[in-house]
Amino acid sequence: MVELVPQLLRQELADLAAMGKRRDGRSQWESRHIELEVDCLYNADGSAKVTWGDTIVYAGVKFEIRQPWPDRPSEGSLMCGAELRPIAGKKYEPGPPSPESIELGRVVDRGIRESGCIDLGSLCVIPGESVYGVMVDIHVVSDSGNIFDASALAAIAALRTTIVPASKFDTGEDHPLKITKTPIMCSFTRVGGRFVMDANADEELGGDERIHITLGDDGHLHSLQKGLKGVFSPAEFAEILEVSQNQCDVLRKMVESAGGN
Amino acid sequence: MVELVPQLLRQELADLAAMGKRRDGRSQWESRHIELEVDCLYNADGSAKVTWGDTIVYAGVKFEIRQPWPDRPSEGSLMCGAELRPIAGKKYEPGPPSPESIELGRVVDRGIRESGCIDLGSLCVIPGESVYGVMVDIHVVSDSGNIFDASALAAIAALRTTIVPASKFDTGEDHPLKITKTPIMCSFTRVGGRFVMDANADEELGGDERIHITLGDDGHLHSLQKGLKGVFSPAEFAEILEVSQNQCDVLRKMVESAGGN
Amino acid sequence: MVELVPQLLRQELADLAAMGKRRDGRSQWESRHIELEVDCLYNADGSAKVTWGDTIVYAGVKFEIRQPWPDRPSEGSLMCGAELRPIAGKKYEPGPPSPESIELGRVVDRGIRESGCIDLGSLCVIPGESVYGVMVDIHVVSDSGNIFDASALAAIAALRTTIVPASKFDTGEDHPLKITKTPIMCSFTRVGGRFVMDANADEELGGDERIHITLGDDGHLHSLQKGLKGVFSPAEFAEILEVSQNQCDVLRKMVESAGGN
Amino acid sequence: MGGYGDVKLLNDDGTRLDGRKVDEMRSVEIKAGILPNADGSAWVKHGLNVAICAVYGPVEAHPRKIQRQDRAVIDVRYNMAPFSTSDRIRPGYNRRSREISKVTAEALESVVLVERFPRSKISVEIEILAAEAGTRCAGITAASVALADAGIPMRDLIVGVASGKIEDTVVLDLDKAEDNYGQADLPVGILPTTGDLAFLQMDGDLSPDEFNLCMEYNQKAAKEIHEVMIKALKEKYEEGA
Amino acid sequence: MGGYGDVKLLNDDGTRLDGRKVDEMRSVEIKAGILPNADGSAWVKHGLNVAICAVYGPVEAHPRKIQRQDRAVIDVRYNMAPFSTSDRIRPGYNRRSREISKVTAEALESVVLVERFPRSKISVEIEILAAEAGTRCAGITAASVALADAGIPMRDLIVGVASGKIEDTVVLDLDKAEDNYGQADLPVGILPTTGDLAFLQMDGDLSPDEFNLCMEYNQKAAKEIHEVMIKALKEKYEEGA
Amino acid sequence: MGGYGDVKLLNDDGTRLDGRKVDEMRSVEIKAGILPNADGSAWVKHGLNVAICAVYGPVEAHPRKIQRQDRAVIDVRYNMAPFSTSDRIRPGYNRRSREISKVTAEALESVVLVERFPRSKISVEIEILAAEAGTRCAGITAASVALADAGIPMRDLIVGVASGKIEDTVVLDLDKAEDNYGQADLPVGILPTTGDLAFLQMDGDLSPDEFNLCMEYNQKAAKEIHEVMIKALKEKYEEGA
Repeated sequence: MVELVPQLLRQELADLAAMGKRRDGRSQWESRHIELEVDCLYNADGSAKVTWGDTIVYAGVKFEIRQPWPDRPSEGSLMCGAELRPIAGKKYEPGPPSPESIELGRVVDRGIRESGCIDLGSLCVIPGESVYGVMVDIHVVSDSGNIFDASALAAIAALRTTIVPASKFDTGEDHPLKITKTPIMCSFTRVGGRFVMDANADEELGGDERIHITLGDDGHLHSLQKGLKGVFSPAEFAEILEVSQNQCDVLRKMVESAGGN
Repeated sequence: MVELVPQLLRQELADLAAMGKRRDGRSQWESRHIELEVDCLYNADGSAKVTWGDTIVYAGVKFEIRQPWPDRPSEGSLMCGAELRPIAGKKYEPGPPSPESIELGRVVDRGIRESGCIDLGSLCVIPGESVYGVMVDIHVVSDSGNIFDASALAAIAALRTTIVPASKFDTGEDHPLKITKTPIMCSFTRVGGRFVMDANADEELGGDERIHITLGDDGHLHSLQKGLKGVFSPAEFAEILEVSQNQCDVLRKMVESAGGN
Repeated sequence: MVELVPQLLRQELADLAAMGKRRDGRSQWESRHIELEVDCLYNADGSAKVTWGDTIVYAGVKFEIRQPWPDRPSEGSLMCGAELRPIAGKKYEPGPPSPESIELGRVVDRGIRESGCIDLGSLCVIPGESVYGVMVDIHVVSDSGNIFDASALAAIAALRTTIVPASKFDTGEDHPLKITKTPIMCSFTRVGGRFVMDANADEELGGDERIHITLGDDGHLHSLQKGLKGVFSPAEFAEILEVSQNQCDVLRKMVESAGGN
Repeated sequence: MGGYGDVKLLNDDGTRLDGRKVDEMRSVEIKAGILPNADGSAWVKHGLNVAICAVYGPVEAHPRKIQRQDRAVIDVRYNMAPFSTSDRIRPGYNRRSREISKVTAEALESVVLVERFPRSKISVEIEILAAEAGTRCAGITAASVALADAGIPMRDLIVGVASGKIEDTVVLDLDKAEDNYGQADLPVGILPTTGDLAFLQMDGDLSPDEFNLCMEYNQKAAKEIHEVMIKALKEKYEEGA
Repeated sequence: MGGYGDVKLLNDDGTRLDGRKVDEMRSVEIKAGILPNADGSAWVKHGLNVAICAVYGPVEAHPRKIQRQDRAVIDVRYNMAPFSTSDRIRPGYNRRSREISKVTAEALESVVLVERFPRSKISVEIEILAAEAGTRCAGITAASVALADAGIPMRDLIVGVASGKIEDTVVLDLDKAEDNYGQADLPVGILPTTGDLAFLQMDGDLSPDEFNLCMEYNQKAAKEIHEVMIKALKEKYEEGA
Repeated sequence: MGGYGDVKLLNDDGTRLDGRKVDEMRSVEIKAGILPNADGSAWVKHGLNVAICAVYGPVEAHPRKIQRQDRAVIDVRYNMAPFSTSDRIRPGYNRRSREISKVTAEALESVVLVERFPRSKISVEIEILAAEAGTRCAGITAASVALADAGIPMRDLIVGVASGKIEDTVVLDLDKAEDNYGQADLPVGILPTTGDLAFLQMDGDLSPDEFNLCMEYNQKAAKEIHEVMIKALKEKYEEGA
């Protein structure tokens, strides 16, 4: 496969970077415009739609009743998964889950899980017998860059507006799912030699490695992931970790003002 | 893939159609010769072999004991599936079920299911605990056109000669499966511009869309399906629906005289 | 695919065979050097590593608790499987289990199972309720010929050093798995027109059919398998059956002296 | 069809549980051009069903063995999102979605001028985000609008619409309860210009007369939905201009 | 082998439960040319087993990476129909059918003059419609007849036949009960002209002497079945003439 | 991370259950060139973890659509043997192994001079034979040594190493119990020459300060492991000379 476009694009992005510029006029640590809509999908127990520049992601929450794991008899479970289907863009092909979609789902999952935002004990119905399984499905319908941050935002926003459909399972009355924290992911991509926040599609095409940081309400790290080809120095990481603290605060406020439990 | 043969064939079929003729001398609403043999497979609880022109289809019925669905505690289940394996003809390839085989199985399934010929309540063993699952497997071993009608005929004929193997499951004595109705499928293919009954292999290769009609004993419609590229007018449909009534009566008598429960 | 190398190799092997020679200097019924190491894998309940010339195979035993089959309420189960993953050599490709790996696992499985070396009744925990399932997984990490004999040797050696992890399942105290017999496989490959014992990679590449013989302690046959293209006469089989008796005795002593239950 | 006659689906005044008349369809909203990456796209809300569709292509078909020398192939994927149904469904295709994808593709092939694009492929991605009976029809409607939005030449649009039978009464456009407990469902794909059909399925029990009344309702509704489709496409092009 | 010695399989007079003598095989019926679409085909009823086989080819092998420059590849699929067994089996291949397909293909390659058809493929489709112990042998017999019916040149036919051991007695051609409760099974594929073997499997427990007796029985039975195979092919060709 | 604080993981004297100090890593043994068939190979025992790795290539990449005109592609398979874990795991890949394979491949691409081998493929097969927390790091270490053993030019080696948090204390190189009941795990792949990172994952809960201490420990341990890697490669080459 000849990849002429990326080579020319890489050169252009490097030239812009040398001048401290980005292709769409943003500054290095500036995100695109983000819109968040919650409770937008009939049949989902919690839902959100994130429009992040030209990237569009839906997240939907569903419940099931299942037996607890033998070693955790009083705990329900949480599972996030992501689908990157061909609707999302020309580069996506039909078939079994790609490594890209698995990575996306697992990185979002770890950020939410490790933040402790859901008390798994609260998902127990009858200890040792039945618990709730919470499934968060992420559906990327338009990938124009930075689907990780958009997906993580959609997932936590959907969870925060989730109603436990207890009456459907004869396990009580419907009630809001208790979410005590708001983990937020902030990702950086090396473009033209330096990291930028919220790379768009062109910057991803002509860029290098990505770093995904998920921070909790107290600024603690809950999940990290480096993807794609490239290396980075500890000093570079220290800088983006600093930057991510601010951005996560901004997004956390957006989620919290979107309403929820 | 160059498809020269179909183009020449299409022209020939159109010329014949203009003269009101078909390639093998049949009239527009004339079926090929059909032979039906029942109770022909050791180990199957009910079986039939249909030889329809050069098309050959087997159907075999097997039972299983299973838990009822929670919302239907006193009902067993019926499932028809079809396999189109490479034995059936040069065009069939090994691999997971093709869309063609799935469509075939599901269209036959709907015709039988919706006719109400099997009282699913009669398949209950112990309400809420165990019911019979009836599996009808269709195995096309030679496809020379119109496998839909041949498969539907084999399926209902096999069911009508089925013995419920209750003793094998310790659920009583073996007894005939109660079948109260005889749904029959009749299919039409657009060949040379007009619809014909029971297209053979050449007519399918050089033809267009197909319409599958399943009728019950009282002439009611139980299943319809249009497949392949092409459109048809309501008037065209009215005509073939009329034609199918007669043909279904003929085939129903053939099934009923083959013996059965 | 042009297979020039095998053709030249076949000629060379035929020339050598005419002189009663083999490429690596061995005689017709001579095996390569074999090393056997047992109890070598942390987390496996029994394990063995066989280094057979340049062929390297690991076998690991694991237990599970499961419900017995309805028709064998007081018996546990034994299952051998083999993986031929790309680590084993250039010719192996990733993907679902190949026919070669399935054949390998099943031939090893039959030899062990049919020898009666494990009393499946001794694997019962609570009749009709729970039994042990014993899984022997064979992992070929270097294929330089004759992986069948190396795998069978690793499997029986691993079983003979297996500790039933009863305490892990709360079903009693850990105790050695009772193995009363030592089935051994001996394989022959037609190379240059005549059969040889323990073909190496070159001899397999330029050879024809293989015959796998598994013998019990009393010299009885427990499993036979002929693989690959070629035919053989009853007289040829009689000769290799005779030869295999000696070789199996040698290998059986090696297994028994490696220690075990 | 469930066909469980003991659930009451008609009110005493002959109206339906949601207040609709027997020949009244659910509300339909359509937007064209909603997905930035796609060559054409559409959003259809039909009752509580939500379908979105992206069209990519025509592009050269590959691998080459799927190419047709004289026309484009149309590759349709109809997929239900895991959260689109009452009980979550596992991601990936099942037998139902494969069948619907096949017959939807064949319907669209009947109206797209595929002979204009030899050796190429047109991908039609239909995603059901919310399902409340009638998703295959919503998907066909969405696909037609998305193909038009992509500028792909078509003989006509296809309108997806269904009628059926509940309590021995023919009704237009079954909702979830009517689908679950009704007696028949007849989803079709109608070419609004000619009234011809490119899509037809049916299950349940219909006499020939009932069938004819269903088709009459379907033809009437197709005209209504067609207007909404045209309006959506116009809005998109006026916006774009 | 089940090897459950407590089930009685021999009568007091030394005959077997179905009345056969120890060296007596079940009845075998064969028809050639039963499938209109195939290049060659056969139907084999061996006891209550029913196997049908279609041969397609030789045709150019594709994709190209499966081609062999100097010979044809033989692609065998041995498959049991879901209704062929006492408990229904799920459609699709399992480990057992993949193994049998592999060794059956290798047996057939040993007799077909594959070097006459470089770069081509011969497909052999074996479908088991009814199973009562001995299906792999019935499949090999059917495949040989179908290949001959297709006019594909072979060194020799292969006859599938088995012997085994029940109640410490060697017997020819185990039926279902004997297979379930017996002590050994030795299915082979014999070239009737030379007595050579192209197929060999065995499981259970056989002393070398018992093995030799099994092989003696197998060789004898192979001659009988061979006559039935030849008769079927003659009937087909006389019909065709 | 399990994060179950009620399991005691530190002794009263501040040492860990296995006697290690907080900044002490498990023992590491490495051998290069252990697989006769591979172009390069390595065996790594890190604590009780055992990883082996084979490298094949560079060879021409096929099918052609995976080729890159300007560089080699690196195809990594990280796989756990069924017997490598406490509970047997089914053969074949799962979501976890696919993710680890992906990010490991991307880390290795960052140091291999892939631009030297356009249109080719380098296969890296990592097999975990025994798992006791830290297998992805052992796999990265093994892969680096195997690539070097294969003579594939690299900017630097990558050392796989992890730190984490137990009982609110940062510790180096978590073992199984510490991983199960601890609070955070930070596995990284470090280039020993520069201290740069080619691999980074983390889950659990770490304050920025705790993160910094983890990284400090990791950098220190990377130097130690690097020496063992170099020693293994030297031994192999002295042996070969």
